[in-house]
Amino acid sequence: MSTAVTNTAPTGERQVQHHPKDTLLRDDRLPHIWCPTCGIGTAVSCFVEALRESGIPEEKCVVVSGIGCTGRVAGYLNLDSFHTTHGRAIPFATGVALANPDLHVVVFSGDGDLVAIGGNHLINAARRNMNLTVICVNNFIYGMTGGQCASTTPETARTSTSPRGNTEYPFNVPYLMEACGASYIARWTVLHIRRLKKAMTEALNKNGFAFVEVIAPCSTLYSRRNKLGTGYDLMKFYHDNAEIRHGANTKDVGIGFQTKIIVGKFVDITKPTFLEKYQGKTTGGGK
Amino acid sequence: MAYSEVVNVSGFVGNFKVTVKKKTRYVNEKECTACGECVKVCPITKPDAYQTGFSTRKAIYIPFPQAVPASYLINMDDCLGINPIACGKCADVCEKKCIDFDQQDKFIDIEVGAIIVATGMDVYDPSEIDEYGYTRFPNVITSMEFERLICAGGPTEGHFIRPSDRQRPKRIGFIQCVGSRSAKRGNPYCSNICCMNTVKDCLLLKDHYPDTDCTVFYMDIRAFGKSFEDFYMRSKEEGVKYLRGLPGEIEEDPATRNLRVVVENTNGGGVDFHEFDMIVLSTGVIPQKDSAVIRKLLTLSKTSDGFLMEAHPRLKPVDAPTRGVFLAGCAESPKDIKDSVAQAGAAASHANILLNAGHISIEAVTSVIDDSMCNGCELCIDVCPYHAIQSNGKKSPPTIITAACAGCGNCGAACPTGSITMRHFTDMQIEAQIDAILEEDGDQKVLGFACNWCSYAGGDFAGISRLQYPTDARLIRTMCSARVDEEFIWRGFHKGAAMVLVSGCHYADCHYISANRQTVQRVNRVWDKMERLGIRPERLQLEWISAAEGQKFAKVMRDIEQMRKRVTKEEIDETVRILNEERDKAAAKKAAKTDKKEQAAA
Amino acid sequence: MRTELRVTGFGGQGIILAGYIIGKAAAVYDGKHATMVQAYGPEARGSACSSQVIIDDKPIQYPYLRKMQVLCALSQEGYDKFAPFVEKDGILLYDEDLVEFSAVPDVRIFRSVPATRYAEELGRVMVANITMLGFFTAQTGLVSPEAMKKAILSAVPKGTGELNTNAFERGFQHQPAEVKLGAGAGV
Amino acid sequence: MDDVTKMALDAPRIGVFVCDCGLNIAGTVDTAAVTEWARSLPDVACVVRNKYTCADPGQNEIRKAVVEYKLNRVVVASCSPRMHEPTFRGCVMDVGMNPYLMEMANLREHCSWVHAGEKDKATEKAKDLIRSAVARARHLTPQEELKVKVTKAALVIGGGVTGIQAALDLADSGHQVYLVEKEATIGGIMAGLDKTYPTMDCSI
Amino acid sequence: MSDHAVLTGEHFMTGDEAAAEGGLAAGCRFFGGYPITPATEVTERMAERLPEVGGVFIQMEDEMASMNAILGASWAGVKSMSSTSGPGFSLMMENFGLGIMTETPCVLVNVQRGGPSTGLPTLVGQQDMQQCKWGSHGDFEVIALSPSSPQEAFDFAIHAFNLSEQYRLPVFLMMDESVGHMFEKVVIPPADQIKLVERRYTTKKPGDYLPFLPDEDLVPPMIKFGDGYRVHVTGLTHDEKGYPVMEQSCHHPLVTRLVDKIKKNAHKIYMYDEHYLDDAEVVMVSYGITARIAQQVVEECRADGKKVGHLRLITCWPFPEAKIRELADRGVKGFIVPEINLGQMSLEVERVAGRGVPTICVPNAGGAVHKPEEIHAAVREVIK
Amino acid sequence: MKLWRTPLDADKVRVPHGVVSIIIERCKGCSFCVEYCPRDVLIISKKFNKKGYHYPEVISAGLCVDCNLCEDICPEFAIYSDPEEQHSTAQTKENA
Repeated sequence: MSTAVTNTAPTGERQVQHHPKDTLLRDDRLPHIWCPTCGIGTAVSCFVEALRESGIPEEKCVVVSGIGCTGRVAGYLNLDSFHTTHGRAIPFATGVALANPDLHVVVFSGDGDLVAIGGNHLINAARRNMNLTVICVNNFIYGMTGGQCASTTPETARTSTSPRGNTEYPFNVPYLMEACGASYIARWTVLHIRRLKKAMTEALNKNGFAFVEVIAPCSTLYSRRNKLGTGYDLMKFYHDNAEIRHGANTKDVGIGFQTKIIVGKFVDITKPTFLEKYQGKTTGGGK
Repeated sequence: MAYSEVVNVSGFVGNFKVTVKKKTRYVNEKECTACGECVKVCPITKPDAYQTGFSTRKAIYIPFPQAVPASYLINMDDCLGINPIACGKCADVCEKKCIDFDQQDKFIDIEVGAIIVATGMDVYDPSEIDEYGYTRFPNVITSMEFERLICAGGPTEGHFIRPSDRQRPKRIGFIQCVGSRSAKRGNPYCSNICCMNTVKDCLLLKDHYPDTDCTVFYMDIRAFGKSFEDFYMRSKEEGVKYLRGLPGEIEEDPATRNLRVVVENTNGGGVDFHEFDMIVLSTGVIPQKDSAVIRKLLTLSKTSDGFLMEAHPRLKPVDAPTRGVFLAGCAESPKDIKDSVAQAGAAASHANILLNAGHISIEAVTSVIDDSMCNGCELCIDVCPYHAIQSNGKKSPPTIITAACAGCGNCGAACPTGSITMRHFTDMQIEAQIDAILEEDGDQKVLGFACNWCSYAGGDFAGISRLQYPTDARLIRTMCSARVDEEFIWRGFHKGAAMVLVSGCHYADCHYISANRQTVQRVNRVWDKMERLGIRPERLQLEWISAAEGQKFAKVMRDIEQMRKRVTKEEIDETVRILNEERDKAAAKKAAKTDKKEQAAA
Repeated sequence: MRTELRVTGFGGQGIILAGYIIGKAAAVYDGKHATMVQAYGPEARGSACSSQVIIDDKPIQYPYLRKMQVLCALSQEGYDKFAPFVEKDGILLYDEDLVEFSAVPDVRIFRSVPATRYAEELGRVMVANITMLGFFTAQTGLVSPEAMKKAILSAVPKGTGELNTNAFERGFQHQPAEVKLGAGAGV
Repeated sequence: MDDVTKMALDAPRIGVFVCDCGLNIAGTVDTAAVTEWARSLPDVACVVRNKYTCADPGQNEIRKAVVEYKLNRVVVASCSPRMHEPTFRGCVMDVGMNPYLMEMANLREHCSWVHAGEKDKATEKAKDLIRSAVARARHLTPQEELKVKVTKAALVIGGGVTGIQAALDLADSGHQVYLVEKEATIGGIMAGLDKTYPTMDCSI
Repeated sequence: MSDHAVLTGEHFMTGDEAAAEGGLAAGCRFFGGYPITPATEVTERMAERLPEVGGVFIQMEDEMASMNAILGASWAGVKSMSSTSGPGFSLMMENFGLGIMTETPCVLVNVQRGGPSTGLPTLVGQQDMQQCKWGSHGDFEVIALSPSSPQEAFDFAIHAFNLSEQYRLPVFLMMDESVGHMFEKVVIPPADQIKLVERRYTTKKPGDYLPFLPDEDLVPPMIKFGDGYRVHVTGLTHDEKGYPVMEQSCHHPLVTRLVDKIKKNAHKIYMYDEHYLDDAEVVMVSYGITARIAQQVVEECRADGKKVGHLRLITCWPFPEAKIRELADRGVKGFIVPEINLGQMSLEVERVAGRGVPTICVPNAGGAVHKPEEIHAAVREVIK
Repeated sequence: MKLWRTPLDADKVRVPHGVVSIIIERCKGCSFCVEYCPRDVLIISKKFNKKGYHYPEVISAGLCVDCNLCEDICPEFAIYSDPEEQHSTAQTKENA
């Protein structure tokens, strides 16, 4: 990087134009559209590191996103990337992954996109043990459209479509994923950057359906409606209320409104993927 | 199990269930090869406690080279990785991948028959004695710091230097009894080991650097152990100067950082001035800071000096008052290594006797339930601090697990139907005692209830100490103050007692975990009712007296006599009348109820 | 010359397969043109079902029956339903054990074959349709026996060729007792 | 029904044993008067005064009296039960009596030693204490102690020199030992010392 | 492998099976589908056949998933297809639009049945003809081929792939239940006699390549994922770089180009058959199974001496406007459009023919094909 | 016992140092870097960037240990640290 560096000598601070992660970012599109304190950027930052650590050749990594705030992730990553319609990232990714098994296909999308409208795709891809890395940024709300209730919104939380507090039971996503047969399931908040990075690295290198739930603050909508303070306050909440419990029974990891958030690696198993089984079957192999 | 703490103890002699918290080291000690790469990259430096702060360690460290286990650990309080964020440099460089920030404390349950408490001691912090300038003057050090500075494995690799300029000090003063034998600051007791330690330090110096000039300021040199006197004399022969008298103040020459003391020479008389390159404060021994935790877990007591109390100072010096628990080393009192080891052997031997016996009898002071009277209200289950009573479903009588019952009698006092009998402390037995005591001249008497472990023992201690107090008290011993049924108190007043005293262990020190909380509730209820009935609540007193509080016991006795004197015969007669009336009313009510029931049945 | 025919029976008798074999024999092995459409859906499972085959020397445009010249009935229900629509002078073949004959005056030929019984005798009741095809081939002459045999072998599961060939022959050889209402025999 | 239980269920026959404890009690309490007085208490079958009841002769007196007077309750009016209850329980067990049928009155720690200047009042208090003990004794019943197995393992809390030594001793005698140390290493204070007195050995 | 992919020879098979074989012969190696009557046989045939030729078949959880899966496979560089019928077709519409917007080649087989809603699952309809043109939201042009026989199902499936690769869009094979389920002879030629159009990949280096910069034919050359081009593809309005630009200035040219690449190339794309048009007074316009009925009627009319001609649409979309206009200008007496709906393509004929020449629709809401007599009646009405 | 002395080896111990780089115009002022810097190297500047956000500023550069937390937690890819040595060698190269 031979960019102009202003060295304000006494403070030892440098003002620069480029960032070490820029090579994996479409830096011509930065700054991104996410609100200040939104956690998605941090999740992307972790992903960039994780991708580097995973040893996967960058050109062999394809990122697929759906619609919504997190749906924009594909557009900021300097990889082969596809921005599908609402909820359909997983089936698109399925097509890519099956058509060219050399590619590492990552679905990076939000909770509304993956779990609600795309819920059927999510559970079926997990069931098939499709060789995908799914990173689900869960901010408990539909952010892009202005803060509507999602299938992950905790009970009693207020949203624009549950103005008196959500009366529905939310999904316990890791439990759902385990029930569906996912090979790898982890959950971290965006505060747990190093662990999140590690989980993403593991997920990228996992042969099979790997699911990483990333709890992220939405200060603009979720937090404001529920009077939870700034994004920093939410981060602080994660700090105080996240409990690391690797191998926790996913049945116990549901998230209530401002309750303890159990994080950790919940599931890490090895079993043949869809394609392995499919090809084993068709070549008359089998196990 | 290093880096572990006992967090819970239940059960009883021969059958303790202990939960040990194995604190996480964040380093897999099995995998760690102690290569030290992590230390190189760790950005956090902290003073090394092992080297008394003379050198640094990182947030990831081995306590000292010979530590067992020889594995690194991360001090999370120091580490940048304030959960849940970690800088992770150590984890990144660790080839064996044995650093795991997600490690959690482990809780291990073990079962043991005997417990030896060897929680040791701490060293007195002399910064409290400001005139000695510790922490103000770099060349004033403690005896523990001396150990590190002279040690070949220490921060200076055994080159004895003074901290201010790293030059070898040639004139060294030792001040004895820092924090010991002082009524005002530190502790009143003799710390036992400091005299000999100073003698040793002087000899070490003379050995390493014969030209060193050592001066010891002391009150007495207590060299009472085997070959100690020889040792002391040897130091004198080597030229160590002993001056009787403790300096009042240390001053520092800001230029040279040398230290000056003024001291009254109580041997020779007169005031001496001395200048030193370095002064060593011979600091005393204090009870282990956390000993209260273990004390509480094992229901032990402490003596007035803060060390753990033995079951008997002469006959059972290594037994704790709680059966199956033994004390050893400085947890019990300050002592040197030899004595500690000896006591360790003794404690082990006593534990051995217990373990080898293979079985033990539990005193028959336990509860039994008469199923025919029980109405299944389960109040007893709620009050039992030992969870020794098991529910069989509401409405049916619960079961008492005799082995788990410690015999406090709380359940018996709580039982509204009288269906729980506290063996050997039955209602009938205690009521007979009340009646016997108040057979004559109740107005002259204080009817007292005292728990076996604290108040009664406090009374014994007053006796042993020959503390005189008025004669009006008549104590009834119960295992715990929680055995005192409200009915006993009423019976006392009804039989004409001028005063009733309920006494037990201090609130937080109950020998039955939390049983005496119920005592408080019961006494409160009686006070309320006394107030309602027009009986002066002052006539019922509740006192907490520990086994070591003979003085307090005597004082309580004196105070209560004064109260007793204020109670007139008329007042007592009035009380008896009121209580008679109450009894009649209660009887009438009961009869009416029975009638109703019979009517309904008819 | 366009010939329209229908095979009917109940689901499970291989009615569609029979239609397929006729069509394939004509189109692929006899070098004619043929279409086959089937009753599809619930009807294929249990109740009346049928397949319509059209055989022509020229390309076929309209692929459905307009004038049914041949009906092969393997069930009473099919017989009752379709027999009235057989063209005048058409051919009506049926399984005599499953269909109770009732006269349809205009039809030229009624011929019966105990196709299911033969199949049973051969050991597999499922080849009744093939027996009927043998009978059909012999009675109608619409498709050559060689083409039929090839079509059958291409359509039936491997390993059942001999059985099916036997079934075909059995039907082909069957000499029916003539049920005479009109005049003449054969097409 | 065994003999002991039978004996307990019979009408109480109480023996009272008043102890002088040298002058410890007798110096303040008029033990002779107390002894005489005690004979008047209901169900008391015998009263014996001893110089030192806890000493062998004193204990023999008890054993003798139990047999001679067919006693089924014993009250020892001497010192604190916290001191000698086990002694006298053992004593009555020697002659086949259930140890829970023995009761003590604390004439020493709770009376003579603390009321040295008030001999009369102390004597009166002593009588009350005995009266109370006798009243209680009347209602005593034999109790069976629960025998429990001892887990053959020990816990040592503290991994300094003392704890290590105790743990090693126990381990050497064949018991499983858990040594719990709160610091990251065992060794305690001693590990921080250089040399130890008086032999000047290395501490580690 | 390829030998096995092209089953050279004569077969007696259904339209569904033939469409699947056509796909395989065209090089389709990925099929994502969801069973639905009457298209199920396409799916089943693919499940059976794809593994034999080294391709992947996956039965997705629904049609939305199927549509997206084939888009994904296409971007991974593999020819892909799916098949469905009415209800599933509706579900695919949104993501068909995604395929249009992202210019993703693939083929969609719609075996039409009677609608609306669940309608007549097992019976014929031709009621999705306008849906395929307009069913997804937004402006776009489509290519839809209508086979009238199993043979055409095979041939047109290949052609559909060729068109989709050439013009980079999902292409419809608008079959109907009758053709789909009808058995007829299908002749599969040797592999080397099948003409295939392969995808046009860019020749530029990653740095120079703009994924949505079109060539002269308005179609941009493609890449495939994993080749190091690191393209971003979005269903949002995007610039030539592929980046979302939500502005009219970007949207208008983009959508115009997407429409124009078909419209302006329509003359190269559209196909039809003509019979007896030279002297025809009445022109039958038909497609799919109906074309066979119509042809039957035309033949019968000609036998009767009536001057009836037949324009059989092969591509319903783009619609051969020029031909209709030519016939109308020549002064035919009328267009007769029999179709198994209540008048969908006839709207198109009517629009192009204008007011001067009447367009008579022979409606049929579905469930069965027209009886020739119904069409005869329409002819009589025009000729009088 | 509190450890109050300056350790004798305090001057010899080496810890990694880092230099913080900031892309001011990307910052949206979330303050995560400032709040979570474990060494309190950063403060929020009083100044605005062009979008009107207060961006972070280094206040105690010497404390930075190059833990890189600011980079990882920054949702905007607007800040990072790298090792001091790397920086100084780069500078030397530039100068040369």
